[in-house]
Amino acid sequence: MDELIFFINRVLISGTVLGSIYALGAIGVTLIFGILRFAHFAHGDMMTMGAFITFVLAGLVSMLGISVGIPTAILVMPLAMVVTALIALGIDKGFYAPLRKQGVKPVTLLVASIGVTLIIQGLIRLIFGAGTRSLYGNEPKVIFRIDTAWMGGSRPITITEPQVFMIAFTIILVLALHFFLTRSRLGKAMRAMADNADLAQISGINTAVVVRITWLIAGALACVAGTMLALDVALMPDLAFNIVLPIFAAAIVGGLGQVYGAIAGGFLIAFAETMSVFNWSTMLRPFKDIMPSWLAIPDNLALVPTEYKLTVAFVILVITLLARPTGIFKGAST
Amino acid sequence: MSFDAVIDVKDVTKRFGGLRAVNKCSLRVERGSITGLIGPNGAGKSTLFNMVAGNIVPDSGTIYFDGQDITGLPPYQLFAKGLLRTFQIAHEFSHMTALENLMMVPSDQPGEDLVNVWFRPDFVRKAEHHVRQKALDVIDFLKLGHVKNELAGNLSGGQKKLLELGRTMMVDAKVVLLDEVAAGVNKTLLQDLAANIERMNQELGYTFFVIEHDMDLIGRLCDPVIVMAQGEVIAQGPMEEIRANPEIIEAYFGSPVEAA
Amino acid sequence: MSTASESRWFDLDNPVKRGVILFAGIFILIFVVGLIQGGANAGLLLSQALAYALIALGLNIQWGYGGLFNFAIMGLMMVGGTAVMLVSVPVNQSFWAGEGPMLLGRAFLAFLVGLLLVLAARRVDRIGIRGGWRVAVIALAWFAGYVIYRSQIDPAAAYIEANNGFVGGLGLNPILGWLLGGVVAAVIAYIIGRICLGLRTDYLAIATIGISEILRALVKNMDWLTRGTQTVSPIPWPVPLPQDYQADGVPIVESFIYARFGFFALLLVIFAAIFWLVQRAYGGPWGRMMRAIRDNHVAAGSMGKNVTGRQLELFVLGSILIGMGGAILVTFNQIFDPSSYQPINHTFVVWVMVIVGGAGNNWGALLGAMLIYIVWIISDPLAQVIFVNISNWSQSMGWGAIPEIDSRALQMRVFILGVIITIALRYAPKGLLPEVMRRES
Amino acid sequence: MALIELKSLVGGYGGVPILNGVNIAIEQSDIGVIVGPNGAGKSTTLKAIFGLLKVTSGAVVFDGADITNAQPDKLVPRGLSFVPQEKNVFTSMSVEENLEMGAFTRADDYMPTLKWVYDMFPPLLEKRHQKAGELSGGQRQMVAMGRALMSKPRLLMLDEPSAGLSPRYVIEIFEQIVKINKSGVGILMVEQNARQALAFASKGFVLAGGQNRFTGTGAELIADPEVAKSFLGG
Amino acid sequence: DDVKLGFLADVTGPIAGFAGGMVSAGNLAVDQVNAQGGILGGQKLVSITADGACSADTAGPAADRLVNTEKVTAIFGDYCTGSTIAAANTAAIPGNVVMISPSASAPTVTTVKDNDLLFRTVVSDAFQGAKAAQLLLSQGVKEVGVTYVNNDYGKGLADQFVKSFTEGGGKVAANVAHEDGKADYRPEIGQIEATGVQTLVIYGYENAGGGAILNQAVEAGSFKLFVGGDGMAGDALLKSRDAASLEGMILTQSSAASGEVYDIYAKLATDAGLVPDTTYGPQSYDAAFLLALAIEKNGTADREGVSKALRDVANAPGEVIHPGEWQKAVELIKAGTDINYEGASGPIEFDEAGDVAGGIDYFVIEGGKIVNKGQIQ
Ligand SMILES: Nc1ncnc2c1ncn2[C@@H]1O[C@H](COP(=O)(O)OP(=O)(O)OP(=O)(O)O)[C@@H](O)[C@H]1O
Ligand SMILES: Nc1ncnc2c1ncn2[C@@H]1O[C@H](COP(=O)(O)OP(=O)(O)OP(=O)(O)O)[C@@H](O)[C@H]1O
Ligand SMILES: [Mg+2]
Ligand SMILES: [Mg+2]
Repeated sequence: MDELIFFINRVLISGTVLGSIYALGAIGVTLIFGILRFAHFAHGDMMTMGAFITFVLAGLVSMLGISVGIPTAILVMPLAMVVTALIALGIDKGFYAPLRKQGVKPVTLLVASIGVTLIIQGLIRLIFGAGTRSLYGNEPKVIFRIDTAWMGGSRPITITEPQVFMIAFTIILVLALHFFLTRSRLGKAMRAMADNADLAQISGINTAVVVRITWLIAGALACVAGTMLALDVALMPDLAFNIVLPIFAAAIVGGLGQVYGAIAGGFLIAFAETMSVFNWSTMLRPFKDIMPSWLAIPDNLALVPTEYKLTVAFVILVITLLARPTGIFKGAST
Repeated sequence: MSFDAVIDVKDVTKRFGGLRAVNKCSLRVERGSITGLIGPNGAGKSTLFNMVAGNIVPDSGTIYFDGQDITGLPPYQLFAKGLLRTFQIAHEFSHMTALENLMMVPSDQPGEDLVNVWFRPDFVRKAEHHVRQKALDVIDFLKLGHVKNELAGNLSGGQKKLLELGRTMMVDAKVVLLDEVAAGVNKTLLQDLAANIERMNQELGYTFFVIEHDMDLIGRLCDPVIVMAQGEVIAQGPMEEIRANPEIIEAYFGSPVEAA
Repeated sequence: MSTASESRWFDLDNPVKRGVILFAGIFILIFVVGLIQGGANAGLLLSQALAYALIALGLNIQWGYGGLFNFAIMGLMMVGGTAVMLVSVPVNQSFWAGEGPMLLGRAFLAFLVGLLLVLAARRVDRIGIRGGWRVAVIALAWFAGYVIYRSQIDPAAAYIEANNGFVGGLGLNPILGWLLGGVVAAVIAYIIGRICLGLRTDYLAIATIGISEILRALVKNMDWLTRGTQTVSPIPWPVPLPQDYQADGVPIVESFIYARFGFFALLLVIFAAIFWLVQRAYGGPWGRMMRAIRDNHVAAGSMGKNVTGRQLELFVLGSILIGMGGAILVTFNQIFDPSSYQPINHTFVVWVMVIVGGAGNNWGALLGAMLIYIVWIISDPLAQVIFVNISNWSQSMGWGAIPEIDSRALQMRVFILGVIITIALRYAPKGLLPEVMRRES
Repeated sequence: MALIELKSLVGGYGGVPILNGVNIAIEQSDIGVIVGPNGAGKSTTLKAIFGLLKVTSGAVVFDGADITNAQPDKLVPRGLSFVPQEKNVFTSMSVEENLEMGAFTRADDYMPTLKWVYDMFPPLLEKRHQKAGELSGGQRQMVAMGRALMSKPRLLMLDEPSAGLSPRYVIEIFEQIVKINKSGVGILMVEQNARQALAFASKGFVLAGGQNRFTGTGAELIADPEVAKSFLGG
Repeated sequence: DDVKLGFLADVTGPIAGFAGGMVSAGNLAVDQVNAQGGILGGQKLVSITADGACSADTAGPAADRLVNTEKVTAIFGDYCTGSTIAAANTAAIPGNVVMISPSASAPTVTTVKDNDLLFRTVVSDAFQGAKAAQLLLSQGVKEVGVTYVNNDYGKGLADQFVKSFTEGGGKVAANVAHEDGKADYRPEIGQIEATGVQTLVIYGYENAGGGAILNQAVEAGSFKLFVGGDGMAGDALLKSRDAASLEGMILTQSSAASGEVYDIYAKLATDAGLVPDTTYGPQSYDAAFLLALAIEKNGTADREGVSKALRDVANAPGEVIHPGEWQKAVELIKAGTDINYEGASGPIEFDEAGDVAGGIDYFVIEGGKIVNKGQIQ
């Protein structure tokens, strides 16, 4: 039984948490790609920025001595989302809108977003320094240890409070975004613009407004993703920049512009990473006694060494793309 | 009727999802003819062209070109065998000038090989001069002289179609597939184009296979005319016969329009 | 068009004048940097900038000519670096004297066996195994091949790492290594191209990023071949080092200048030759064909161009330059350090160079590489000047200094680079030297 | 008063002007047809009315108000509607969503209009949940027109609505246009099927080189031997 | 007028997280020199900072700027091994400039052909790994799992630890690399967990992957004992963590000359508003202070002779100088007395190759505090 619990802890929960992290980032990436048709490289740093804004607000709130049942960071997150969304809007106004007006190629916007990445990174380091902080401040991080005696286990199933929040938020956001895009008038206008911007304009849709709303949503999403990530790991200036490649991989392998694709892609990459270095020898241990003696189970029976963890994820990515050239959910392409 | 078929399509099928766009279709195009292909929208005409020209691979069936099985060969190999096509929706090279659009067409240009470019500049230059002269002639013929330096992407809808047609005049092809070149082209200019197609057919021996909704043009140029509907060939013969067929009138021509 | 603008000498709409003006600007920039930083430093900047220009030229061939989203630049540079390291560092006698070669030979045989298995599995349709079963057999063959190869390479690697450090080099001329770097990168690019070139735009980009990461993981962790994180140095130079001049009695400052400009001169000759070839190809029918394929590959295919073949040609050609550039940088820095390769510093920055410079224009790639590289290097002192002053100012205003100003000011160099990139794109969205349209008179 | 009037319109895409003084006037009851050689500036004229390119001199007057260089999203609520020559449907959206997009600027209930459009183009009702990208050429053209009609326009502008359609659909589309016009919508369209279109046009304009060459009723233009020879293919 | 000391620091790039603290520690030394009467008869010691970005491509030009443009007398830095060697080869060695790295701990640095110009105040990984293995074995730990950051530091340390531990009769059930900057290390931890070991040895950085692994391992709750190297040691370790969950954790770090030398430094640093125990902070302070001493000893701002002077002031015999005792040192040098600096990071005796030997202290977390248990014998 303990082996199964171990599997749950190390593969199911771990993979789900990592998958949620990737998916949370990827829905923002996929939204911007779906509507504005470019790979917004700075999304990772918008996530980091969102986390730092939450950090500042949480600091203010705890200075006021307010404390409720949930972590302060989550309490202040709605406000942080608004702030991040407004900054995202400003970034678009300042950097991308002038380029779009000139009708540049998507790759030029991508390169501009690399510039924006560097600017955000510099500013965060200037203001907050390069060190690591904790969004948990003075509060303890609640760890749920679910006793498994009832199913004959001796070890608990472990999951932390931010992880529960993260999984919940991922599901809520993906569903909300999907329904917003397919059901609401504005959401449809956004899809129309993604499909054919000229025709959308001819139909009387104010495309400038649509772009603005896209950035507001993307900024808010980035803030949630960054805050969740910082709650689970720690808050540092290169928080999301380090995982921006797997996030993009998730968005792309899921199919660019496809909200459900972000989840599929995120989980595919995450589970590929997790399972490839999972030590399968544990799972075989119950069969130790019935195995022939010449077939001793080695201590470590992982598919690849951990150095190659991301490599496996990328191999899966390449294979998936070869089988489905525009991602699992048939994404858009420029 | 001679039995010298330059294109011979046998039992070709292509499905898109549940839809059989082309369904067990068989037809032949005689060498030296101008064969018309008509049929309602969505009949599968362009899909058939795409398969003959190698742009899509049929699900089943065989296509022969000049007696050879060419099923599934990529377009560039078919081009080398002398098969050239135009696209219904103009496929111009939008970031190149109109002139360059024509100059890139000939495939045996020595300048397309790096060794020649680097080490035999004179050879390349001579060939280039030749190609340019030809392209200029074609462009003048199409009355596009004033936009020859314009990016093809900036041309008007009809001008793009003309460019599409102009490509066919850049090379000596055995067979040319024309997919609705007339749509969007001014009728006066179309008269000249039709005359030119006839001339190429008679003087140079080109075979044309033409999809067209302009019945005047089909009537003027084509014999025989093949009628497709729902992925299948439903009739074949000279235009007068087709025009007289009541079923085709019902399905395809409709009743004449009344003035407002 | 108007005559008024033609008469202005600073007419930025005229491509030639624009190029001359911008290059004059770059030369002034280099000159000023040289004045402030000294000749030795300028020689170093120029050499590295030119190596990056070679890489940018490679990417320009792939993206500017062919519209191929290659984001595997880092991986190809690492491959080039590995090649020059293996060619030029001295022979490791202990490796050749020991069991290592034999073990590696066995691993190579195992690799061949694995390869044969996979190739054979791909042909099982001949014996009537098709569809899902065939895929299963192929997957099984891959797995078996992997296990067989690992079973041989793991002990070989362990043995070499334990007894010899790594396999060592061949002790040959570094220039040979640069060539080999190009060749190996070409081979890898050929394989990548065969696998991935069917993918479009962003999908191709992420696939190549993935492959780049795979290459990085391999080079970084194959300690028996590359020493991995333990680094290899010094990598010999093809021209005399400052120390060599000093041994002949040249004073230190001059010795730096001689050595650096010696290297730069060699590089310049190579670069000029390559640039000429590339430029010439692009100007002719070959370039026209490539632009046509970039524009509309469906139409180009129907016009008789072998699209996949030509794209592969571009991909390989560009990768040769990227591999060579990577090799040259390793030689110049005299160290091969797999850990110091980062996607942002090696892949994305080259994209920035090409896009800011002007995709599809070789002069633009050269200009962009020079500009971005020099900005990156002088952003170090520049950021300090700016932000230390800001800090002092804010201190004098009574708002307190920026804490840890020394390091934070330096961290702002990425900010400065970011600002330069966005400003450049803002005012020259098609690049500083945009692709020139060829028009007949 | 004319529903729409172009007064000596000059404009282009930057660089040399394409339109060199175009004059057009249409009443609400009119079907106006623009014909002319390729590259004459016909499409450019429609785009200029709809604010899709820069007009440098001259004016566009709609219903007495100057709308020169106004943005499209301001024009749709005023009662203008435009079907471009190509790319005129949202391919990844369903037929009904395409039509809804046409009613985007309307605050009132558009269900009656939707019903009206479905009545006019019965095939669309059948395919209402199918993606527009999966339709045949003729059905796409119907979607495009339906989308334009959803805003309840007073002026409908069409760029080569019959191009690529089989003769039967050409007839059908023209019949619909006449019907729409009869329901009180002014029509301004560009056609290369010029004879057929001029046959029911109340006003015809021949454009060449960005300028008016001939203006008259449809019948007059067909009858004019010079127009017929130079522009209508003899 | 001014004596220039180059600071070649990797403040951007992968180790940006703690490079800032190292620069600050170095500047503390410079400030003390200036506060206590300056260098070479009252001149001001100034630090010129340049960014190596932990990358060979960037470190070369940065070092070159210090050597050829700023014309510094000596260089404190670089931090990463690769960039240190690149900087040395490109500029410092041909420019005859002494470099002291506070953190390039890979064995390779020993073998660079450096004309006796390249030094380091960090103990070679080989040494610390061996000592940690001895300690654990002597405490009866027989089976461990190891995870190391996949760079020169982590791998060097882990390799040596595994070697010594196995030779001493212990068993390393799993030896797993991790990359810095990932969001999730549970699979790595899981691989070790799966072997059932109760002791986890982490060779990584507290404020990067190592710290994240520690957190996630604590959350997992399947290890009884944690062990860390100097990259994990430091006050920051307990700052954002629940000390109770780390009770008993063992940390190794090169020892101060005697117990209180580190405390001297810690007080100086705290007074200056710095966190004393940032990663490689003490080593950085020592490197900068030693360079200042060497220049003073050399008697001129020229580069020639700094290398020899450095050995003189660092190595025994001589009157012992502690962190902060600049004025005392200057007077002794003026008097012609031989001095011997014993620093915050250890006694610092440079050997032939410019490496320090030094002892290794170990620390245990007891009752929510990090307690120094003295040198590992
Ligand atoms: N890529 C595709 N995916 C799905 N369906 C397709 C695709 N291409 C064509 N079809 C469908 O196949 C059928 C035949 O299309 P095709 O383009 O061959 O018609 P056509 O005879 O050329 O019509 P037209 O005269 O309008 O050009 C149509 O119903 C069309 O919707
Ligand atoms: N985006 C553009 N940029 C520059 N020039 C353009 C652009 N679009 C069209 N033109 C030019 O404007 C002229 C008129 O184009 P327009 O599309 O109005 O022609 P048209 O009368 O509609 O022709 P057709 O019947 O072929 O559609 C053409 O010469 C064309 O080259
Ligand atoms: Mg068709
Ligand atoms: Mg038009």
